[in-house]
Amino acid sequence: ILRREPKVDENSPIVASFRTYQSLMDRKNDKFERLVKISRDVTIQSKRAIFHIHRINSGVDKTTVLGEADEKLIAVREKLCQIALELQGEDLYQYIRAFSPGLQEYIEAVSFHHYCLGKGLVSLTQVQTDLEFPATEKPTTEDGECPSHPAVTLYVPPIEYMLGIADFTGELMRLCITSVSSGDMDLPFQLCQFMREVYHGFSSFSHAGSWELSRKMHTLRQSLHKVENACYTLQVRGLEIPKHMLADVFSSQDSEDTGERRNDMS
Amino acid sequence: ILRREPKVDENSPIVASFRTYQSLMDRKNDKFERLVKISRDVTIQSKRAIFHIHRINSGVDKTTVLGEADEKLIAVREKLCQIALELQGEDLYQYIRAFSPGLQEYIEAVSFHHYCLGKGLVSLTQVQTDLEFPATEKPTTEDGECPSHPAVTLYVPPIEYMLGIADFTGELMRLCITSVSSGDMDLPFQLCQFMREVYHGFSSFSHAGSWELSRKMHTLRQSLHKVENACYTLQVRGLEIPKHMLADVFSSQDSEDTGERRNDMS
Amino acid sequence: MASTSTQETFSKFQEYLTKDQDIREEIRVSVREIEQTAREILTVLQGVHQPTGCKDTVSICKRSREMFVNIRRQYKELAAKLPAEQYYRFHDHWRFANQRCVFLAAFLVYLESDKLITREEAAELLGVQQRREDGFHIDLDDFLMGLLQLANEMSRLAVNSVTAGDYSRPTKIANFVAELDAGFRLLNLKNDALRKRFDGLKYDVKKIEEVVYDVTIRGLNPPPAQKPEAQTEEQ
Amino acid sequence: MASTSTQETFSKFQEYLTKDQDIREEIRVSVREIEQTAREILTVLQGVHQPTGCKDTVSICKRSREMFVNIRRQYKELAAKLPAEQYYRFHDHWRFANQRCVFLAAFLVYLESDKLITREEAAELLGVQQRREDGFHIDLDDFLMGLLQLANEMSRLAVNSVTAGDYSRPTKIANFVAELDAGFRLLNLKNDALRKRFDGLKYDVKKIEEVVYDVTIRGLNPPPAQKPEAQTEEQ
Amino acid sequence: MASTSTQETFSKFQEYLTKDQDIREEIRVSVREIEQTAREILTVLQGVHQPTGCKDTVSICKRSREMFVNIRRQYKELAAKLPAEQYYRFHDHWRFANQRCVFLAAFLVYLESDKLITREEAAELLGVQQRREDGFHIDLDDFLMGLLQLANEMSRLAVNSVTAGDYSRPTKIANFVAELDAGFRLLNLKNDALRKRFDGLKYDVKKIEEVVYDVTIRGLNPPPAQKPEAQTEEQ
Amino acid sequence: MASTSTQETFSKFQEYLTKDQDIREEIRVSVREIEQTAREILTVLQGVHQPTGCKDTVSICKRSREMFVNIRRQYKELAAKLPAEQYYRFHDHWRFANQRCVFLAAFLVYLESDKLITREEAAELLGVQQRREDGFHIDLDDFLMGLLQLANEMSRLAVNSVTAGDYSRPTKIANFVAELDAGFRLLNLKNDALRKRFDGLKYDVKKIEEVVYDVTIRGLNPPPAQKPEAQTEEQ
Amino acid sequence: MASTSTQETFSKFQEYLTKDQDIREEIRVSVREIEQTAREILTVLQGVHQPTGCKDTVSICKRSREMFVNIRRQYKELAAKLPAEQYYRFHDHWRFANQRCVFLAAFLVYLESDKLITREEAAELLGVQQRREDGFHIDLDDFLMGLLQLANEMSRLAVNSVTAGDYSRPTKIANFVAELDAGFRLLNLKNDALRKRFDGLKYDVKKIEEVVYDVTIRGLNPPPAQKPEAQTEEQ
Amino acid sequence: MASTSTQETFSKFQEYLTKDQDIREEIRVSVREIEQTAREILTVLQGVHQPTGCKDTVSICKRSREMFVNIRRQYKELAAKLPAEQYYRFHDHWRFANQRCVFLAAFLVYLESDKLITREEAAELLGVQQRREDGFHIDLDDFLMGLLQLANEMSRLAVNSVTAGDYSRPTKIANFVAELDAGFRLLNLKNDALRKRFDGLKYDVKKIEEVVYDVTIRGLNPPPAQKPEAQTEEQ
Ligand SMILES: [Mn+2]
Ligand SMILES: [Mn+2]
Repeated sequence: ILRREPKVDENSPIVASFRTYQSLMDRKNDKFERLVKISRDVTIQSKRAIFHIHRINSGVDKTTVLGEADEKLIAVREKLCQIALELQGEDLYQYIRAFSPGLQEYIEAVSFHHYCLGKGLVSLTQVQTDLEFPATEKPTTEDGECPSHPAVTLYVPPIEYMLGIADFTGELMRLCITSVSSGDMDLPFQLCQFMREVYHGFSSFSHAGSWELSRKMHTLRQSLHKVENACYTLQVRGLEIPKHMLADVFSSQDSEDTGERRNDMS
Repeated sequence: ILRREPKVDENSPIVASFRTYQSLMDRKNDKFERLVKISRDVTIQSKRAIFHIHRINSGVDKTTVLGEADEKLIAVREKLCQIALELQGEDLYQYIRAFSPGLQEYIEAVSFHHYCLGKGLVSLTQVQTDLEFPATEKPTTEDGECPSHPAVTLYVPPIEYMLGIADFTGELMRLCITSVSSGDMDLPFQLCQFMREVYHGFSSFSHAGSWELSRKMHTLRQSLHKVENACYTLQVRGLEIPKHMLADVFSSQDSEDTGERRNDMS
Repeated sequence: MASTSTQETFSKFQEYLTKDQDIREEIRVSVREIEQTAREILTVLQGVHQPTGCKDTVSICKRSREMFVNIRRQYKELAAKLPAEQYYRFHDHWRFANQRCVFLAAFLVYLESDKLITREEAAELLGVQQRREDGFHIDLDDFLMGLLQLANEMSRLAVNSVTAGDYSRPTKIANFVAELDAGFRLLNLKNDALRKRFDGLKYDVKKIEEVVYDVTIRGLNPPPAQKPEAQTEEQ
Repeated sequence: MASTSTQETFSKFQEYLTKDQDIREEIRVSVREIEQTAREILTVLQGVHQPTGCKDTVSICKRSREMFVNIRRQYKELAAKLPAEQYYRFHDHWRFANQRCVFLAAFLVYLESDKLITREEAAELLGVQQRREDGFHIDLDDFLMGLLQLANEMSRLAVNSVTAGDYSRPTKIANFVAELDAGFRLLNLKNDALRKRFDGLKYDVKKIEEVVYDVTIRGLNPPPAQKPEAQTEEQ
Repeated sequence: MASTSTQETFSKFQEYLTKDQDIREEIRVSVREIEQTAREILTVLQGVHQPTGCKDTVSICKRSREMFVNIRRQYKELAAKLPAEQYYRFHDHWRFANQRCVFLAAFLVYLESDKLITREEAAELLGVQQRREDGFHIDLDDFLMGLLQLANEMSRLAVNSVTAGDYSRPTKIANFVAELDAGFRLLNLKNDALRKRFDGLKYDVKKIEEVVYDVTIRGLNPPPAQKPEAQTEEQ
Repeated sequence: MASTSTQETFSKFQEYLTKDQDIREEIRVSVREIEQTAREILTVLQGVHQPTGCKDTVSICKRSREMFVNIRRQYKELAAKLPAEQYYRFHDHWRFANQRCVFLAAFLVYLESDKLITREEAAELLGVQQRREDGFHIDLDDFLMGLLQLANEMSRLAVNSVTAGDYSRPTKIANFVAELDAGFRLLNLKNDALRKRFDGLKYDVKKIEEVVYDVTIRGLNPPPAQKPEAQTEEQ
Repeated sequence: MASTSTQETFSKFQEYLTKDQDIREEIRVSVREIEQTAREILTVLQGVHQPTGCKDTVSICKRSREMFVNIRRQYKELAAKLPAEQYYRFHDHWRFANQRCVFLAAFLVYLESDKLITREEAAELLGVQQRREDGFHIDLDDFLMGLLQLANEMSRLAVNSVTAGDYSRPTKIANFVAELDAGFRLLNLKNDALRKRFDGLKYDVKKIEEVVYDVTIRGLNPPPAQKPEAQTEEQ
Repeated sequence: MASTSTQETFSKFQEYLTKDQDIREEIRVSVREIEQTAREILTVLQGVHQPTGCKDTVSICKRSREMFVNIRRQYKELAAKLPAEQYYRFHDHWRFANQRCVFLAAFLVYLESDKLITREEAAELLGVQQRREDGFHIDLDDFLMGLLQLANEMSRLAVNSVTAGDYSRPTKIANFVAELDAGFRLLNLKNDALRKRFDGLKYDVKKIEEVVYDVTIRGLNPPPAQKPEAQTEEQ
């Protein structure tokens, strides 16, 4: 074997071009890493917002809870703004795998919040509008995380929106079971009806293209069954006693307890 | 179904205790997240150090390259110091899954560096010593990442060390193939011998307890076969011409090219 | 064949592995004993689901509380086998046993006092440390898993109490589990085993509420004003 | 059944999906055509491995260069089907075709000039944009994958050149590929497909060096002083 | 490079492959259309789960029966694309669509008549042949899979009927599914997908029995005196 | 190519392999027959879930007990095909059939006598040996799996008894299954399929308790005064 | 339980299933026999890799050609078991056997004549129909898979020819496989098993080229002046 | 809760289970020891891959043969722990250890004598019975797996022998492995692990043939004139 001296020298055009490739590649990988990190934060914070919203059934004032959740979502949007800034002038699909989990969890949280405010299914347009960030003139002095930046928008691919919505129905199911046990007579039926709508919506298109969609469709179907079973139980249990007697039971129960009657959610 | 008012009130001892649980849990999860992020940085930076070391075969001065790699490893250790600080007073095994990938990649890099310096297999003791961080008096002004801190040590679980060593042999294999093509007559055989030592070391204990170990043992076996095949080729090709003629071929080749004779690595 | 230093490295590692396996083997033995005692305690405590369980509650609690002496001894033995500060290294070995023992302790405490066990009480009853820093303790997640198992057992108890003719217990259980539920909702859970188990809590709450409903519409539960007394009677 | 707004949401999404599938279908058709042309060009270029390939290099290059007209037209058609700034949304559809076409272009350029193709030259030859910002371009990873395919082909060419009696080409190839290797070593690769393929480059380099060795020990390669001339002769 | 004869041979192969791919593409298009219609029919049929579903059953059946006109047309088109007697060569393309369509047809027939669809009725409703020998038919395994899907839907219907206030339907469903279960138990199934799905049938049976139980224990279903007669009629 | 001795050696191996495959084929045939009879017996026994099942229990038991004659014959045939003492070599072939047959035997014995089948009774009913040493027997794990299948069937029976208007059976079932549960809790199970199935037992227990609850709260079951006696009778 | 009509229907289904399983069992037996003969033929053909293989080629071919009589008989038997035109229903049963037999036939034809087998020759040698319409045939994909197996065997033969001292065979093999490669490159393969196997062809080509190289650089092959003529002869 | 008789029955079951678990624990200990010794023997035998391995073969064989004393003792101990004739009940525990030990024994026998180990020799070397009927033996499938592991080691040995300067060994290895291959081809293997491993054998054969090729083309192996005779002797 010949002892061959490597031909590398910095003046070689090949080396020069690979130096360019190196910096391009490092730039891309670094950006990807930064996006992954922000996305993890988005996921955690969104999850916490969802948990917070679930507290509306535990006697705390609903408006307060939803207001607090809204603040949490505003904080999440600050992180999403960072993502949008990183993606300025980029092809967002190049980095989608980095921030998709966070974005989906945010959509789940925001649609849950929206629904609990009584506004039904949040539209993609609405989600999109929330992610248009106007330019800021001065650096935010408080935490320095969002210094002055131009107007940016985080574009939400429809498929990410839909995957977030699918997850959102899981939270609806949880809300339904909770509301059954807290004695709400109407909300479970409302939720059941809404979930059927979403289910039929999901049934109306082919999931052939997306493994993720068909997996989530499966979960959605199970959630719907749980909700239908809960409504069934409500119905069946409620039938052993005439309606007016039932009302009596409720009102007596109400007065015996704190006397405060919880509002419906929608 | 009875409309039952939730019993939550902030004075309830149950709620009070769950408030404690909440903060404990959030503290743990936040720490876990921080460790995951630092670990990702450690992984990337260690990988870059490894790539850098591989440049020793491309004609750049070996001492320079290894010196540069050492600087990169020092930077990695700063990150590892952050991990150690996070783990102060903790049971490190509680968070091992968060930083294990980074730690293993670092061990891979450091053992590669150590071997290329001609010092053989780095010992766990040596690795451990490098991760004892003395107290710093003043904040490091430059990047502010490592402000003043007490003396801390990042304990390296032996299993993590061994998994890092297993990965390191993959880099040795790459180095061997490269050195064959750059005409080095001795290094491949040295590497082969060293890899056999490591392979026999790995063969001497049971991997029954660790799925990860037996998977890496499989890779190690494949790497060893590649190295043995490379040595075989060297041997077989070298046999068609008497040794002294071969020497002539080399020397003429050397003088025709840059005239600089590369040092062996070990 | 191998250079001395390489050989040394591997033989030291071999030593480490052997020691590791020995510790694990000893831990497994200890944990198996704890599980055995836990099953025995469970069998005693299951007595409360029997038609006569209500009346026997006091004696059932007494018997099972005595059996916790064994649990404490066994946990002491287990803790002694453990290297300092390495609880989580072997966590998987006792995770389920700990959850189960917390459940048993919480069940006992509830039956005795209608109260939720605290981490301190659980630690004392099981003979383990309260804080990680002090040694063998109960991981928070495992403690909470134990409480969720309790909620599930409570829903069974509500059902069986009615079968046994005790119409006041379901309401008390309902209040207790509702509080537990509210507590859990304060937590920010990850998508892990605990979250999944917590989702099941909703069904326990629901089941218990249904029992209370059944009792109420039939006018079987004692008038609310009398509730405190009813509780006193039973204890 | 469904409320109007919910229905609207889903029908809009259905529209989106349909459109998406239509675009993908059109892209698939275009890519298949590109692949077909690529296979044809490859068949022509493979001629250089034949015993007579050395002498025919010029004509082979000429013929295949002409065939790139089709590739350019097909890429233009493909690019036209693409919504702006959504290259990576459909990346998987043309990833392999692009790598293959870069390889072919690089192979052609090498045969013509003994030089490594630049990204600019590749873009021009394939009729795509040089920069992502300007539209349909070649992703850097795919470009590099194409170059690694070239290195593999080079090792075959070194072997077949000798078989065909051309003893000077292997040395030139060796120098070329060594430079390429040095270039790649400057990169910080992740543990991905590119890294795996790059690991294969070492074997190509090794194979080529072995050919050079075989030629050298038999004194078959032209004296080094004459190398520049030898190159001139062949071109 | 290829000799003329080899080239010719392979060109013929390519012709064959192209034809094969073309057929597959056409089949895919047809199957996609069938699936789309099937989804639309399903959406209509799912209406019976709605609170008003009971009263609307007749109109729901009417509407979906009309939609089967499209299914029949689409199956005709699909069958026309198929080379004579190559059903199983392309079986995987339409396996799931066929199962789904059998399920829909069986669901419709049940809603209309409380009866189990026969293979003949299914063939007629879908516009396919009854026997393999005559052309495009429904494979028996796929037919049976469709029936098992029906059983699953039945358990959902039993639940939702009660929610909607129809307390007699669950009993009828229970009888129907018990018959189906007994029928399947006559079969000696291989250890395949069908067997696995059949193992799931017992959960459907159980669920429906529990619904009947819930209705019965509350005295909600029609007086038991009439049940024996009803059964006699059906058996 | 192979030397004569190697060839001879391998020919002997082939003989051995052929014999092994032949035995396995024969075993498969026998097991399939057992499964067929088992399905038929199951169909008969399922009659007890019917509205009229309560009254027919005696005749159902009689008919299915007669069918066990076939099972016994088929097990005899299977045992005869087995080389002496190689039960566990082919265990996987009949594992599930054995579990199923134990379940059927246990179901029958329960229906006849409200008692838990013993291993001896099961062996006798199936026509197999009681002890491993004596030949073809039922592996303990498989026997226990059969009992767990019975518990599951019991929960169905409790539900359907109520539907059929028999309000006393659930209480008897509850006692029976509670005993079974307590029995299983004595066992120190490994973390295997049996353990997993045992974990499911608690759902059956719970379901049955809920049925008893439903019956009790509606005052449908016999007066509690009679319960203690009933228990005495059964034990 | 099942109504008479449902029972009847399912009994008919069972008949159908039994028949299906019987056919499959018979097919399995036939295919196993074909595989056995195929292994025997392979053992004979492997003789050409032996040091003396070159000289024995003629006798090896003769012996193995005779053995194809059995293959033809066995294929006849298999075809006879097949219901008319249901080839693809059972395709998976014989897919691999067919590929293997095509490979053997192609290997034999190459050894005899240095030529690529045609589909017609293969059909004749195996005793199957040439066209799908006429009955049991070899699916094109399977035929092509057989050819790719041949290419792999060729690379082994090139190596072993040299070991045995035959330095001219590798060049002939190189030409043959290059032609095969060019032929395959005409095909527009789907992304399936065939495509994956075709991707492996390039390693065979490369290996053979390296053998030719080794022979050439050592001046072991016949003088190059004769090569052009040799090519002419072969084409 | 459990009635006395049920409790008794289950206590007996627990005894049985405990005994079973104890035996398994003891078996595990024994097998672990065998595996440890096997690893030590392997380390010694691997010495033949070292540059000096060729010369040291005799001493390496001597040392490892002595170590088989331990293996025999350990197998004796293992066999003693086993209830009569329950080999297959615990087969999974020692399956891999047995395969490994057969491989080691076969490796040793080959190094000593260039011959294939027989089942009898293996049984003797490992201290187990030759026939299943006589007690603890080596299952045929495991024996064959051991031989296939040997073939893989042989290909490594061929490579390393050349590196160590022994150019005659590869040819002997090639003959040996070709025989083994022919032997295996006589077997009608099921589609299981053994079959899969056998499919890998061809890569070993190929690798070894390539080593022989490399040595031959460089004229490094002993003069071919002697080969035919050597072959004659062996066949
Ligand atoms: Mn969620
Ligand atoms: Mn690495």
